[in-house]
Amino acid sequence: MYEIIFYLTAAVTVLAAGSILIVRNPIHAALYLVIALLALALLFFLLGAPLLAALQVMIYAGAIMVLFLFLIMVMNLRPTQEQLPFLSAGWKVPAFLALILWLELLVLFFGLLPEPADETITVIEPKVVGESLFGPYLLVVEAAAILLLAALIAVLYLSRKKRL
Amino acid sequence: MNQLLWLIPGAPILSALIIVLLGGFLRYRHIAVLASCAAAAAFLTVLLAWLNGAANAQPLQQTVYTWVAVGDWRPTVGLMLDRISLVMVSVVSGVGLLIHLYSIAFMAKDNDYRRYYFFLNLFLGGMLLLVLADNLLLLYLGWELVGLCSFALIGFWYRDPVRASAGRKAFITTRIGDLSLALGIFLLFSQFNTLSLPVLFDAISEQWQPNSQLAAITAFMIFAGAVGKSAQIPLQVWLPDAMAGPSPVSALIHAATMVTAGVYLIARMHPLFELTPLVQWTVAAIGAVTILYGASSALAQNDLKRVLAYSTISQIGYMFLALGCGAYAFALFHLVTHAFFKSLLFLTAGAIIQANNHEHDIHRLGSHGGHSLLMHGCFLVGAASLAGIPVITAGFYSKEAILTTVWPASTGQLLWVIAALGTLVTSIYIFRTYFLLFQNSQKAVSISPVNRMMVWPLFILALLSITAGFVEFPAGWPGPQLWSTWLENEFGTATHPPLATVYVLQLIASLLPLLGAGIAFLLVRREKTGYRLPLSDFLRDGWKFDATYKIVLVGGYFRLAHFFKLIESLLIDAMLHKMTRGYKVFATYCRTGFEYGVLNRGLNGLLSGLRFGHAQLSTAQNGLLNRYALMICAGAVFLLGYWLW
Amino acid sequence: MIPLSHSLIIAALLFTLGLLIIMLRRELLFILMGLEVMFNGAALTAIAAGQYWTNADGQVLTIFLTVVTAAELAIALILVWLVFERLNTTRADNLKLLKDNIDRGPP
Amino acid sequence: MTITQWLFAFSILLLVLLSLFLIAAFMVYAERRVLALLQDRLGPNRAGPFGLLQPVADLLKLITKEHFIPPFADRSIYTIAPIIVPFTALLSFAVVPVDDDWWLADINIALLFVLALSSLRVYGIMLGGWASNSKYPLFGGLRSAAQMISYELPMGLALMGVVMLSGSFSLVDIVAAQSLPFIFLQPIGFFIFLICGIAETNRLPFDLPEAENELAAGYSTEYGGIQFALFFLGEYIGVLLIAALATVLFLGGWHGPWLPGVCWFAIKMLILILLFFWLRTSMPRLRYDQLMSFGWKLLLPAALINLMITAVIGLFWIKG
Repeated sequence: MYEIIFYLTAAVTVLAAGSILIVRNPIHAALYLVIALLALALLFFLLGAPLLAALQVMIYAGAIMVLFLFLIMVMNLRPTQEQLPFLSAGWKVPAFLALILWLELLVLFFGLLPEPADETITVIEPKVVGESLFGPYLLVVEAAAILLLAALIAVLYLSRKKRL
Repeated sequence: MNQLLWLIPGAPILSALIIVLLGGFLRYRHIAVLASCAAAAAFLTVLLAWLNGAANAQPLQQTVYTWVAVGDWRPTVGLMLDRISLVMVSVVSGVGLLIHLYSIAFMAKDNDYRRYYFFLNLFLGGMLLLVLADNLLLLYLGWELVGLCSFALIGFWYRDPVRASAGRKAFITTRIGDLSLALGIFLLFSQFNTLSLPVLFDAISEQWQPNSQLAAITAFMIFAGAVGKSAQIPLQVWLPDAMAGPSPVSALIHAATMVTAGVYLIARMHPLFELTPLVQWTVAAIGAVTILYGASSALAQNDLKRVLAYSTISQIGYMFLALGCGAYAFALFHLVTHAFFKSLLFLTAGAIIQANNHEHDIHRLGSHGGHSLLMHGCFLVGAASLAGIPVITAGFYSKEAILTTVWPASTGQLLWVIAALGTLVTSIYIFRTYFLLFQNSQKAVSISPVNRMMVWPLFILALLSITAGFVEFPAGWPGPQLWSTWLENEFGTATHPPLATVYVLQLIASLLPLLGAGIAFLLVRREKTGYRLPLSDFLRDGWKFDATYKIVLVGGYFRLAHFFKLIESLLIDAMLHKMTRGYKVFATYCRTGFEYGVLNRGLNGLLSGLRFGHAQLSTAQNGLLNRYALMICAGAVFLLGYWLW
Repeated sequence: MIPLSHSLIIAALLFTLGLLIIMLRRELLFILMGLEVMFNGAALTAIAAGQYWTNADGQVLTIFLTVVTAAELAIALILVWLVFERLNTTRADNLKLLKDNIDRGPP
Repeated sequence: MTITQWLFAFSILLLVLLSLFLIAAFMVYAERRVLALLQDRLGPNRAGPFGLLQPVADLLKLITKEHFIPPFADRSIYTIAPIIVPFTALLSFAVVPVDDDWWLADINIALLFVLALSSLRVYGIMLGGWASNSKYPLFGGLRSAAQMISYELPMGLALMGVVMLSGSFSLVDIVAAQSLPFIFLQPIGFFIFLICGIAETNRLPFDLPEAENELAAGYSTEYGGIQFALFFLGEYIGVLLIAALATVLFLGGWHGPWLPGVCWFAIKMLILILLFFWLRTSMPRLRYDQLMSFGWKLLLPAALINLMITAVIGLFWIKG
């Protein structure tokens, strides 16, 4: 049961991500991405990271992708006239390269990892993550905060009507 | 004491942070005092370390922070204070403190003081981090930090496009060296899986055979990094232009501390270099060539600060020469004395230039800011020390030590001759400058007097330029040799030739500066009557290195692309069409389909090859995002494949 | 239950898919989406590896990844908007004002 | 699990779903009656005794209407969008504890789950507005997106105060921790949550996405029949959810003397729902820039300060 859900979700994730490659309408692409992200959140949950699953939905799907959609709506982009990748001539080389890269990654992963002895999923509680965040990684949290602030200021500056 | 170690780089960095974050609330005076206090805190901590016996005990160590722990790889912010770094830390923090004090008065009229002090403090912190780091990763961080600060301070008056481009030039030129250093570090990491210096040294001496190829490559990579930072041939072109920055910056970064980082790096990595005599010899050879290059170029300069810049290049050449001959202790010794007398010269020059309303030409500098005698004295002390006037100056002792140890090295006689020639030329150019500056000092009235605050650092530095040499008397002299015995544990003793030879060499070497001063006196006299040195244009432009680089490197790429394009169009238009047509006619005439196919296809293949070359070169920057992504992907595929395979 | 390698295969697949999107699509927004997919492939790797060693670090890393993505996307989106405002297009192919023109010779 | 257990679970789920739909439907009726009462008129009173069958009549009317998709709309998204709104709200009810041991699921990230789902809600409205492919719905969708992003932030921050006090994300644990209802410990948090909740459900005074006199009917302009009903129902289930959450998080959930827990829960919710009705009659709609600056310049700092004070007090008082 558990495995079925996992592999189904994984298939949904990959298919949805793959759909971005072939759709014309940016809104549809964004929605496929949202689906992929939601499925990924479920994968996180199944892998035993409930906090990250919730954060994935809240931040990625709930905030970032809404921004994305918002922008597309404001620009009122209609389906692109661009030739779909599979119709245009130059899709073979990138696809081939990507395939090779994937295979190489697989070789890399399988070369590096011994299969674990016990394969039970341990759920890592939000509390543990929080303690790790505000314990050894406190400095990085601060840095992330500064990064966000910097991004905020940058966006405010860029979106002003009259720039310096 | 171990727990206080973080304070040495930490105090300047913290103060830099305060200045950049809260500086808007502070006045000039507060910022300047805060920055100076931070430098003083670092210096006092170093003093404390001395008092607590850092000089003779085990190295002090402190692990401040662990970046991340992945398996057994844990890069740390770990500090280590052994004798090598103690030397560097003392010089950097001491000279840094003096220059901070000097800057208080020097920068008082500049509006961008906040940026200035931020970068000055950040630089000090980065430099201290560099020399204290106990692993190469942190060292590299400090290395980049000082590079960044150097860039920002050279282009400090960035509204002048020349100065801004000087900053960029310095950054880009040193970046070539930095890249090489990074590659060297990667190599070391890939071989030993660690970057911690003590562990690395043990591993190097255990696992690598002397003269092994890998060791040579790694040592060469690191050496190239040092070359970039220390402005040696062929990456020296940035330093003369770096004089666009404020004078205290030139004194601190481009004379006393940052440019010597390369010397420190090689001294620090000496177990690696000792494995590869070839690279060691290269270090010495580059050093020797640079001595001549810098000294001869300085001879023809008219800009006071450029004289000093070329002089710095040449003096660091001495350090490299010493490093290449295995006399690490003497390289550091010269580094110390050079830091004193060169910053003295720079600060004096800065004061004089400021007093003359930012006039740089030595022929026209006349006013000495109301402290004529003092300026005169300081510059004379600095010049004498730089030239190495025997017995009384610090420069003599350090240079003498280097010259003596060069002799027994491989091809040492040749190197010695070059270095001795360098000594002569050094003496000529610096006394030429001195005579031009001070012989007719009454010709201009003082425009703005030199601030009293700027005088004290000069005074201290002048004192040090005289006395710092007395810790190490030359071989065979009846004086103490504290320096080399103190650093014996780190480097081992340097060899020197038999005493009889030593005395002869020393006699020659100590007569050369005096001779040089005499020649300079005559030269200045003739120069006043309009005489110019032969080749002076060539020398003034620093052996035309800039122009050559521009033609060879920048032009080369474009030339190549042009070449492909030209050949393609030439072949298509002029020859190939006709030729193909001719062959076609010929082929149809002969009715031999075989030839038609072979020739046509062959030529077409050649053609498309050329066209491909042109297209690839010219589309390397075609601005197409997808193409860039494709290239990145291809690179990733290739590298990963190579690595896996 | 689920072997680590399977998660990693999916992660690698997501990563390469994202890369493929970046390489093939010509609209800036699609390229950004490809970037997102790549980020998420990396995030899945981190989480799967973190669970494998029962270590919270993987999740922490993913949180930082999310933060970085958020910052990056905020700026990227506003830039896309500015480009759209200025040039009235979001096709990446039209944005090559900075390309080097070899016919002009060395700078 | 055996078949019987599955069947049992499904029937329970079905029951909960049905009852939620029913409650929401009768809320519509109740609101109309209360509004009429407050405005001194009668309201719907013809269908059945006191007009109690009015929701049934409405439902019949909406179902029997033609299922119409405008030719210029994006068909698939147009169809999916209305389903998202009630769906996300209904899902959230899975983690709301009604009584001591009455809940469908107790997951340790329940609060985050609710927040995540409420952040997904915006998709329904945004996409509905966009897929209609006409002017006013698009504006409605854009407005709601901006509004929901802006108000989600203070809402989440206000809830973190509760999390700090109870030390858990699980709603069951949060209720259990409230021997003293958190409204006394977190009054600012409660108000911020309530205001944001109203904004999230697009009710007056924050109903700019569907403002009748500016945007026709906002995102739902092009919708009709059962799809319109879904939007409509979604809004009311959202109100129900906010009331339930406020009860659970701030008012002590099922805690209360004498009466059984469910009754207390229902009473508290009822009071909150009446409050929502009352607000609708008496508050004017905000202007859009007022809405934005209210959210970013007042609610967000207030929520942050509230969080900081809670953290400081919690650190020194509760621990030390």
